[in-house]
Amino acid sequence: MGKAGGDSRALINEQGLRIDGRKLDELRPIKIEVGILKNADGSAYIEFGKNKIMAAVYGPKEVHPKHSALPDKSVLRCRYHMSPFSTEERKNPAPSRREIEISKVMREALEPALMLQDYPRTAIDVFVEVLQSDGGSRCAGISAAAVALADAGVNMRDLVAACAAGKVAEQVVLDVDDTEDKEGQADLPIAIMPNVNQVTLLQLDGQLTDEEFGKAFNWAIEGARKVYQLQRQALIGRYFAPEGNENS
Amino acid sequence: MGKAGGDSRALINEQGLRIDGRKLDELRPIKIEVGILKNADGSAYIEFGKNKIMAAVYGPKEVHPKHSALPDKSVLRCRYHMSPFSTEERKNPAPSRREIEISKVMREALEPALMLQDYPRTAIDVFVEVLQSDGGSRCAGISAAAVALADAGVNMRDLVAACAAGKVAEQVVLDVDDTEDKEGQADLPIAIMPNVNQVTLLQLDGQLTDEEFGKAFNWAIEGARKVYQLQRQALIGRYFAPEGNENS
Amino acid sequence: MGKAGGDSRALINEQGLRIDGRKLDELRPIKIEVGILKNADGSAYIEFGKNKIMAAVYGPKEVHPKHSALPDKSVLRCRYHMSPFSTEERKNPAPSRREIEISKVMREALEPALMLQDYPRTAIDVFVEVLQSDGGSRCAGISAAAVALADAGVNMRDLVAACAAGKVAEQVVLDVDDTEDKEGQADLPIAIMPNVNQVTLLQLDGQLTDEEFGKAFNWAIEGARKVYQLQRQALIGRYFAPEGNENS
Amino acid sequence: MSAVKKIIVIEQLKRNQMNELLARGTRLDGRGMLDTRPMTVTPNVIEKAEGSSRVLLGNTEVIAGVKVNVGTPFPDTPDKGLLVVSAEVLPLASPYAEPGPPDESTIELARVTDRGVRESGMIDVGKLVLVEGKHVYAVFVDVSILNADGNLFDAVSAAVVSALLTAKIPKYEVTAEGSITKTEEKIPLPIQTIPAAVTMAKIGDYILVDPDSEEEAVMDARITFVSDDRGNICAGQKGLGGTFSFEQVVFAASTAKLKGDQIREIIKQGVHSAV
Amino acid sequence: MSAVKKIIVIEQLKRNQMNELLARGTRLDGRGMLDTRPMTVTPNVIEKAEGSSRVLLGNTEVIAGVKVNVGTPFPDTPDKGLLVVSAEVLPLASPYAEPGPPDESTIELARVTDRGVRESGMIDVGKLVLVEGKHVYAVFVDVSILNADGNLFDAVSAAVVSALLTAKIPKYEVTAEGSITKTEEKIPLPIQTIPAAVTMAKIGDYILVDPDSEEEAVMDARITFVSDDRGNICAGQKGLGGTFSFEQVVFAASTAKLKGDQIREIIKQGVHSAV
Amino acid sequence: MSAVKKIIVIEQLKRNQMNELLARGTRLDGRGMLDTRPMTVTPNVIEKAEGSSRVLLGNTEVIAGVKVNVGTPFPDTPDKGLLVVSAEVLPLASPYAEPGPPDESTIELARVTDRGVRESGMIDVGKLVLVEGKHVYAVFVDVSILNADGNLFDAVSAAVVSALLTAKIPKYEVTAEGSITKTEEKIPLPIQTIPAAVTMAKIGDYILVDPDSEEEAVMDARITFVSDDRGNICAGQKGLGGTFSFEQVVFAASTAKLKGDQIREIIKQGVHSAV
Repeated sequence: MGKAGGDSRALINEQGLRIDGRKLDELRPIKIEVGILKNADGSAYIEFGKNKIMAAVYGPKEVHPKHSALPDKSVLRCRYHMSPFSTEERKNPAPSRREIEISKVMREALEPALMLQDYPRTAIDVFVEVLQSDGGSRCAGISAAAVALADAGVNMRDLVAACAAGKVAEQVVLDVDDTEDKEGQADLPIAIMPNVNQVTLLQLDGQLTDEEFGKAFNWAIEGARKVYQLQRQALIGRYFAPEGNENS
Repeated sequence: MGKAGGDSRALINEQGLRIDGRKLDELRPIKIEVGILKNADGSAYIEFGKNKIMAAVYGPKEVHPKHSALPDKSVLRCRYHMSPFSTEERKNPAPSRREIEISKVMREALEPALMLQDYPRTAIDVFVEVLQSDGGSRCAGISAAAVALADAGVNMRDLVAACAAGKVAEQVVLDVDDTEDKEGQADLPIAIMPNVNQVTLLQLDGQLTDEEFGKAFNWAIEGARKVYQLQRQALIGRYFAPEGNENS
Repeated sequence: MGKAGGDSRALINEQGLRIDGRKLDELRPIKIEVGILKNADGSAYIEFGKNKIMAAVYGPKEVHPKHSALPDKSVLRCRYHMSPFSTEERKNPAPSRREIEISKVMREALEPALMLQDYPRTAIDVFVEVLQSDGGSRCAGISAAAVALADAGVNMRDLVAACAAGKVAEQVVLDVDDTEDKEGQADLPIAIMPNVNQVTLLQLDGQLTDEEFGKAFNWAIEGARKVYQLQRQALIGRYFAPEGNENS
Repeated sequence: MSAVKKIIVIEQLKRNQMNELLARGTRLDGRGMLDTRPMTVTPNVIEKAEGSSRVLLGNTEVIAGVKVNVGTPFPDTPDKGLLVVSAEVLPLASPYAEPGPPDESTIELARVTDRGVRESGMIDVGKLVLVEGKHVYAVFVDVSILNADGNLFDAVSAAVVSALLTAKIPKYEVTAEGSITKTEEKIPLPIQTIPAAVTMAKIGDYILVDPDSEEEAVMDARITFVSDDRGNICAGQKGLGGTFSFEQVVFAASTAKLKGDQIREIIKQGVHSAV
Repeated sequence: MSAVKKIIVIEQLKRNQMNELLARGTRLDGRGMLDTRPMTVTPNVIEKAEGSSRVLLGNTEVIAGVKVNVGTPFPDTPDKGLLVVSAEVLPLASPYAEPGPPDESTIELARVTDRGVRESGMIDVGKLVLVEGKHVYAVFVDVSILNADGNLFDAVSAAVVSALLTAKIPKYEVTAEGSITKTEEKIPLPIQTIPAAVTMAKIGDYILVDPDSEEEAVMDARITFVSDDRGNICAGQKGLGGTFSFEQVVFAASTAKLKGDQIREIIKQGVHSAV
Repeated sequence: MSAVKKIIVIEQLKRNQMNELLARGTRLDGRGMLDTRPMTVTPNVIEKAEGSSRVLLGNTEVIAGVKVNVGTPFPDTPDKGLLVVSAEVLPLASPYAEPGPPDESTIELARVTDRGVRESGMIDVGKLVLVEGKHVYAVFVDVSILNADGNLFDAVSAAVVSALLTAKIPKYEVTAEGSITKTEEKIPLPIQTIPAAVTMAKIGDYILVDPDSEEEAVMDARITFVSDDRGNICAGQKGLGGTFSFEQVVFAASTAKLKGDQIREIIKQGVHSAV
């Protein structure tokens, strides 16, 4: 949202199409793969537009130091991190304030879906590595992390699926990419538990009227539901494919 | 003491008055308030010239990590810190070497007055925050911290009162302010326990002959005694005021 | 090796002598002193060309924190550090990546010679301080550290002696100094246990053919053997001198 | 025993009591669900700062200070001044605050406050340029939290906004040779709107405006919306490991606009009384 | 139980089994002593980077990315561009990897990789100068290690080398006023040779090429040699608290040259298939 | 058992013994109350440094080194060169010294030493300016403490002062275009006076000059005064959690001047013998 109310020349053309040719309510191409990292207890890889993101889960496992364990449930820990080559300008590998904030909201977006009380005195580590970044990397990362948690066999109430809507050239759009994020007017990333209709992440940057907010919020929910279908397919493909991989 | 022996044009005028109109042995205006922070176990606020400083005490309390506790007395810990907006140029919030040194001498200035052996295996934390700085902030901070310790009900042998004297335009002066500190010739901050006549802090920057040192040292002691009277009044006002606040 | 294959004007003259007048297979002057630091359990000082390096050993001693102790042997810890005034340009006192790497390979070079299993649940600290640096400071530091370990009375299988060979102006040379290191073509520092003929450190920067590698490796071994004789003399002088210092 | 220590020993008893009260539509301190605590805004408390403000929200106390100097713009926004919001929960503020670099909660607090100011367009950063691509005004707003008794988000936001509203910054000028000099003149910042942050807690199924620290100790989730004075929502943030239903999100957004108008009035009065 | 967790519970049984196998000239996974695991090299996997490559070596997986900008040369080498190699063993890669700044092992890994590239003269840094002493190309190669299953040295080296070989960097130009501008044109880096790193483990008295993580768990010492395509050895590093005999060092150096040629071929094929 | 380890096991016995001795006016090592240990000053021990000095004070051993380059003056002192004193208690120096950034005691040590040099006006920093406001000499004095056996303050101060006295720094010149070049010429620093630090311990009611580490282990408080050669006291610092009576402070200040003259003589002789 570098330019609130800013330059909006070509972001939507006369045919109502966006710079990459998408319709206003169209998602970018999405690909999800499950269980590709050998050492992790669970893992997933997502391509979401130009985002390329790896998620890995270790745990439930022993906690060090011991006094940070909880007697009644597992401690969920999260790290969202960008590889130095993932951005236009090289990113310093030390965690930025942005990465620290996203790590926090990501943890809070995943936590409601996990049966942490089933694993007292343990920790579950979720690591999300952005190998290439585009707009919406936090949503893509959350969606990948939820799949990695399922792949690790952690007990879950529901999956968590995430998607953003926003405002570009005075119009509400679904799934804001990098250019739209920088030159557009608003970005509203959310995460939901799709089967219990609960919001687990919500952030907003940029200006929306009440009406626009309602529309963007509903579009983002519908976008997240589509992401959820792809998450399910990826997990089914992994665990119930005709080739017969191991069952969960 | 940026300019030892340096420029001294207008620091003292023909009438023997200083740039803010004070006489050579006159203190700046001082205001002390007690018990204003709700969460702290004890607190005090001091205005000393343009210094605006808050002091808070937490404890005696449990020590973490446990192995840093002492079997025979309480551990006194001190932090002197300047808010970023407290100085002419914005101050980086990370502790500077100067703040680390002042935190140390402040702890050593307060420690002799405390009955630490009454609280074995505990810690007492003293936090001094400079919201606006002027010359003499360490002295003002120590004086506020001593009042906050009394407000917290920590057993004390005596209060600690602090004041500086110095040398400006070849003359000994009491209570050096910011401009006098920067353009003057010497600064001698001290802290005393006023009822037992002991020095708990002494630092010196800048050049003094034996005679000047003796005069400045005595003036600083007298200044500290005046500060002590204001500390007492503030504590009496807090605990024995006609309006009837809670008694200590 | 700033200039691999680079400028080699005067590094070897027409008489086959090097810039400091040495022959190709000649060591720089070396001086070793034992037991000069009063507080350390063992210490040694080495001058190796212009290198001036102090090594100190503390231990075997208790480990903090306790969980970092090993049940079956002592933990060897090493720090290689350069004083800020030891280099041409002032060196930042914080450990550089280079110093961290050298600390690691130095530890691994000394460890094979030590009977660590004789001291379970303890730590042995080796500190190497470069007071003035010249080419070959890691080799000189290892040689000094081995003597300091012997001075501390740590049980050893053998001493460790170190020396580098290299390539300068297309010729293999022994014991590369600072200028030769910067303007030469290769540097091959090694450390050996001279009585059991084992290599405990080997690094290589710069280009060597098979033949050159073999020659440089053999010269470095012979250089290390000469260093070993000086280490022995220093230890004998310390412990069996006619003046009769304490025996080990 | 201090106020915050009491919070810690909140037991099931109190949690039950809180739920019973909430079922009857009221709160421990007698407030209604959508009532904020009294807020006072006192600008210009730090004379050495270019702008400053002390905000009390119930027992929560914070001071914001503005310092301005000349900096280099980011390469991708050569035509914009710099605005940096930082916060520190001072160890004075609570027995749980530790000295040291800001933790994730304080970073979140500063970044959400920053986004509210930035995305509302409160400051016209396009007017803070001296030489495009080279020299711009750099506006630093630092917040010292002196006493933490719940809802730091709204207190910090109000302090930052009122400090910026009352700031008088040195005017810099470009010399003939292209270097920058500080003049004696003081100018206000280019203000375009007044954003207001409103934070709500979810406890069980109830939404409460402006939670105090006793309520924060038992809340399941937190949601903040910032609105401007032109009817827009311009920043939002959900926090903690609980959830909101879709309806609760929409309710929270519209509540934030209503309550935001009240907070904006308090800020304006505080600023007005200071001039 | 994951692959790496199994390593940890390697007991004397396994160590004995490994020694018996080695005595017969073979290894747990059936390889001969001097056999490497299959290596695949896939360049251009990160489009936003100037160059990139993903390398699989058995189950070890790493990605290297190249970013280029303009920097200031070091005072003692005003006539040379900058080349900086960094690596991070991501916490995704193994249960033993911790988030945070690189530890001594990762620093060693990056520095040995850097020396292999630098000392081989792979990049002609003398051609990366824009204005001597003032402006040079700064080439950053960062490696993210995604899965650690032994021999990171050779996998990281191959990824860095193949990313540099395929990089297309923006061409910068010096303007009339002496400042630097980025053009639209993309150019390759000035490549002079292709270095290849070969790492060997010593277990008991045996020398094994390309140890996997089960072998690394029991190895006594490690030695790496980097060779170029002109018959030179150009970097070396012994690691861990074991030793090598003089003969073993010479054997390892010549083995590294032989196996280095094979790895160089794999890199070339990977790069070729990508163009 | 090393010297410092012995200190730790100093028990009540030793403390009693020390008090008995002090009551008779003498000390464990036979010194009178106001006697310093032997001090030797050896300049020019580090040829690569612009100046250097090794000081032995009893068994305390420190080395100071001076490095000079060109820096930018502070905005509020555009007409003054830079002088930066740092110290590190190397882990070699004592079993209690830890590697890592300086702790509060070492910071205090460096800052008190710095103030003694600075406030005495030892170096005429007004003569270290090349282009006012832009380029000045930056003088770094770093002290490595090799063996710590009490009274680091006086040993470090003497090392810093003697290193500065004997330093020969490169002469820099301003070119016609206004840039700075280093010449081959070496010049001394502009010296105005020779400061000397004298530290005293208070044990019970006794004031002892130059405490060793056994005395430091039982001392109640510490006081340092620095004097110049023109009869001024120019820096002072009380340390530790004990106190001094008003009379003791005045006594300590005048003692420091007397003993400071002796130390100044030792420094002068060390410097003289080196030239």
